[in-house]
Amino acid sequence: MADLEELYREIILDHYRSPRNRGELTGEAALRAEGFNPLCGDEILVTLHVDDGTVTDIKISGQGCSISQSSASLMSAAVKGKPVAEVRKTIETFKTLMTVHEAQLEDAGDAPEPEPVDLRTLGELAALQGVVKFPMRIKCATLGWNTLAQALDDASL
Amino acid sequence: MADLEELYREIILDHYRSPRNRGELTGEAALRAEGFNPLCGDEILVTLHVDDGTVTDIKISGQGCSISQSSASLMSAAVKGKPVAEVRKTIETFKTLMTVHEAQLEDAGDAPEPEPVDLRTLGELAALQGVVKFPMRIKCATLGWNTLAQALDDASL
Amino acid sequence: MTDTSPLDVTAVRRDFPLLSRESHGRRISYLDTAASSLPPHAVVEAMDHYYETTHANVHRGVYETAEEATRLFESARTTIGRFLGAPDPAREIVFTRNTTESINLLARTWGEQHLGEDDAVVLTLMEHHANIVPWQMLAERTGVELRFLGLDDQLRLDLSNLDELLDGAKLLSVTAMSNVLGTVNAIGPLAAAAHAAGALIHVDGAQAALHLPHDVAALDIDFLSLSGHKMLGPTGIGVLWGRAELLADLPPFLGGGGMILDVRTDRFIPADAPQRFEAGTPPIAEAVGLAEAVRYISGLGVETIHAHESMLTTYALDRLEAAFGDGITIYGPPAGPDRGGVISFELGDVHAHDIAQILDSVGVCVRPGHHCAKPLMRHLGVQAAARASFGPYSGHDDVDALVAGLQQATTVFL
Amino acid sequence: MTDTSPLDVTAVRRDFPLLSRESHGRRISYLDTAASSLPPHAVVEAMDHYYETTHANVHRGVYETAEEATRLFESARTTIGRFLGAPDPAREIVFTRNTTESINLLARTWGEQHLGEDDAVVLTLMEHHANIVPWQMLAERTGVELRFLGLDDQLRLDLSNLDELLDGAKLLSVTAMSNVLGTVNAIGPLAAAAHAAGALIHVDGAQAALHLPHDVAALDIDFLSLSGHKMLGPTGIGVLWGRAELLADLPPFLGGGGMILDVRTDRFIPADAPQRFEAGTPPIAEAVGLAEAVRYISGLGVETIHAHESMLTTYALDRLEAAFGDGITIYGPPAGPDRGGVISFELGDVHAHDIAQILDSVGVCVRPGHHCAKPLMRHLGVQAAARASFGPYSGHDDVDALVAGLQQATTVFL
Ligand SMILES: Cc1ncc(COP(=O)(O)O)c(C=O)c1O
Ligand SMILES: Cc1ncc(COP(=O)(O)O)c(C=O)c1O
Repeated sequence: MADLEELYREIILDHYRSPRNRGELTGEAALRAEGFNPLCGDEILVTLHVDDGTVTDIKISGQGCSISQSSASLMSAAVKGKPVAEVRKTIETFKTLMTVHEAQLEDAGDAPEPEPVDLRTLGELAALQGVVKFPMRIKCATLGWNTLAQALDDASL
Repeated sequence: MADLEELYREIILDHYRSPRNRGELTGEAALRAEGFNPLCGDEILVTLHVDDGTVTDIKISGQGCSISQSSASLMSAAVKGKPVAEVRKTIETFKTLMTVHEAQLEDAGDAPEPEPVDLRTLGELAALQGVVKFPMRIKCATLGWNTLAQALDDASL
Repeated sequence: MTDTSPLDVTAVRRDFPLLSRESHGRRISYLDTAASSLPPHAVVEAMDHYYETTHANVHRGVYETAEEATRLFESARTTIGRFLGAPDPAREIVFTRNTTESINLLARTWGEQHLGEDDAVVLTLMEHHANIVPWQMLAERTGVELRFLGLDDQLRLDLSNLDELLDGAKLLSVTAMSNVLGTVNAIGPLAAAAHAAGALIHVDGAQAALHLPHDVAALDIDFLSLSGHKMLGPTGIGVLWGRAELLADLPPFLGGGGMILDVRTDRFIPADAPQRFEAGTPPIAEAVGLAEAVRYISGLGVETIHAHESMLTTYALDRLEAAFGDGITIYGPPAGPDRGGVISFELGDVHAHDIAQILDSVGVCVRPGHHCAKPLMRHLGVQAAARASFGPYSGHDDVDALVAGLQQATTVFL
Repeated sequence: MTDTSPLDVTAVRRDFPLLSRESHGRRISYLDTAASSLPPHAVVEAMDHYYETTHANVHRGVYETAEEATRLFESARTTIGRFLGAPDPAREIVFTRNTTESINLLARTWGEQHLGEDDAVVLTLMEHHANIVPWQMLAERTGVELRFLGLDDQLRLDLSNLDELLDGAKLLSVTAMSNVLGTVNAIGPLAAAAHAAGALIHVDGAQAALHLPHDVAALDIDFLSLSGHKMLGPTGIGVLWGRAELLADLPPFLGGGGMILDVRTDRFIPADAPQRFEAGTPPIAEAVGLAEAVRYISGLGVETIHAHESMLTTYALDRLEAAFGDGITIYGPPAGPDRGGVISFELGDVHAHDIAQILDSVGVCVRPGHHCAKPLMRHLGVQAAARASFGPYSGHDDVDALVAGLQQATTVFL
């Protein structure tokens, strides 16, 4: 149960109940990407505006569990207003935090350990670290992030 | 080893070493059928003449183990000169002898037992009864017989 | 409160070693039988015994263990065929990997032979992906039309336009029981309707095999697919049953050893059914295990299992209703003889994934997601549902643990 | 006389329970490893442990046993991939039923995508039916031409016209070791020749997996097929390894659950490799067992196994020669590093079937027949041969029992 409380921290439940930046940006200028978690059916749509190398607006829609929804909500708050380069870095940092443990899922364990992540650089996002104890939920937590990366990739940003 | 001696009786080895009615009947009038044992690669060609409802001649060719060869040789000796109706009966009798045990191979054993065969009606063929203790060899023993039946069937005899 | 069951669940559980393990310090409540059932010890032991005393490749050896292995393998065919009421098991039971492969085999052989642009296959909206995607792949290749029978508002098949859909169809392919709704379909009448329309019927028996009596001859069906791991058997084996005269006419599926009469560099001659469809070394130990599973099921009695699970389903539906009222949405027909032991639900705003996670922490195993039935989920308008499903080893205490765990979930997400 | 082996056969045998059984009152001499190897106790135990503590369907459950089952299943992929030297096991190892299915998968996906009337596939005269019939079935559908590399008089591949055959070919599909001749093919140079001609190379590794070191990256091959039951693992599982970028481009093989991203009534979207090729519930326990088999093999060391079997092969060839001289015809290259532990022979006029039967009566297990290599048998001009084949548990005493049994066979058929 202690692990479970780590997973469902108050901040996560808060972002789940009241997701930030909910909705969809339309119009030509909006970048967009859709993400899927085939295992549980979670779907996400990330739309954003990038002006002058900065993410000026971002909206999230779709359906999913508390982890995928709150992670996307936390992500939107973390990247809004940030330069793309910094966003890219945050994505990498977050994914590293998760991948360490994803690797453990697929592996007998003798792969080289990735660099540990300094949690302080993550701010509120650090609340998601409880997820790593639940390997099956990691794909929930990374869904929004992978989708954002996809949107940036598609626009060659 | 006792079972093995039952299998390789002298009469069987004799028919294997010196097969009777070896060869092939050619010409329009000859009935023919080819048989195959896909498990071990045995091949047999049965050709025969039927005149006035009687098997006037029969020849066997092909390759195979001592059981398939001697069984075909014994068969040729048993049916040559016999009326088709009687040949059909001999085929049935022989196959019943073998099927009892073939059924055991495929079965947990609660199928109804077929009628026992009176070995005295089989003459020299009774030498093949040792085969029934070796279920994997039954298909060897019946190969020639099934092929003969096929030739008769094809000619609607 | 706990109606007397025809099964002595405590005794049954002793046969299932996994049930004596703990999970997060709790007794495990395994409520995921619809995904995969647990194997009783006897099944595992039958396979061990095979591996440790008898293992050899089948069909071609004359030495003692190879003969025994062949006999065990072929008698597994007979045992399973008899269990299904197959008239001629030795010619009608094809071993595959799972239900999915069985259906692909059917689509690739019978389907490619018989279905073209002007033909149609009738499926239903409650099918598992295993009974949809192989037909979609066939449709891509041959242009055959796929039609879907809908559902009524109690989530049973809506038969009102069945005859219309069957008009011009060559096959009706339908599940005997929904793995999401628990709906049990009346196969006999469906078979009669299909045949009256000149179509054949294939039954996806994956979900029903453990829980419902089957008799392919009495039901008068043409093909049936099963998975070992959903009927107390091992993984790695499935069955396609087909009427002997139908199988006899089908082209081969996969090519290789065991399915041929002869091979030359420029051609091959296929063997007869069922060997024609079993290319390569078959799942031998798995066949031995599945035969043992079938014996175990017959020992308990499929009718008894069904009665037990029906009672448990009624109990669970009542308790969930009493505990959560309007807060819970349960997808499936009301309790009754055509309601199998599968309960899919949504609980207020708590996502299925979170429900399953919280239940896990108290040892209760349920499955969240789309359950490989996305067309059905779209029809229901749900993205993911939590599903609890029963087996002969499930008891009232498992239902109680489920309800208690769900109560806890609602407090976390209050 | 008995050269010292790098393996302690007595100790190895203790790991194989079947070897302690008797057959017809004799110690069993299992000389049929080329058909199917025996599983060590550790493999059976790993599967038992899985079934009795962990079993659950993979990939979709969040409860503890389902997570553990998924981890075991996916780590089996990694373990097996590493054993093969695969650069990216998680994306490159596809679980199938057996080698036969692996090759059919390749022919159905890559083959249908890339091979048409103007293309050719190069096979060899020593291929198993598993590496012939799937290509013949493909040729029937697409018109692709099949070419066969011949053999030299020592029954090695005749490479003199390799470049000619490869000209215009898109694939060379060749066995790493013949299951009849014991010939070990030099895969590295074949891969280089294929690539130089613009073709890909698929290696049938069924026969070699237990006996020869594999390193797909070092050999620079494109696809590799294996069977669990020929490498001390369970029945019901095989592997197709393919380079990640090649697998990524292939269309799906079978349709169903687990291989999709989304399904609607009118279309589906396939998942990525390797899941795209694993429709339905996979052989989970079997993957766990195969990973354990691979650990067992690595524990002994493939090189060590190879050295042991080489020594035994030399011993057997010498003894057979000494005992029967011109009376025996042995098919295969002379003893040496490119001669694996498979000895097929004819003994005077005694048919292979009778040889095997007589050997059985003294506890010696050999296999008679065409060994699913009819084109090779036609080339050799033999209808059936007896075959003795070795594993890490085979010893000099097995060879001695073989020779003694054969002596007896000659007296029965004098
Ligand atoms: C060289 C070779 N390839 C393929 C196979 C087929 O293996 P499986 O029957 O496991 O598919 C065999 C097994 O006999 C073999 O020896
Ligand atoms: C109704 C139904 N059909 C088919 C399947 C597929 O079974 P398998 O994955 O064993 O092929 C399932 C299993 O989830 C099912 O419930």
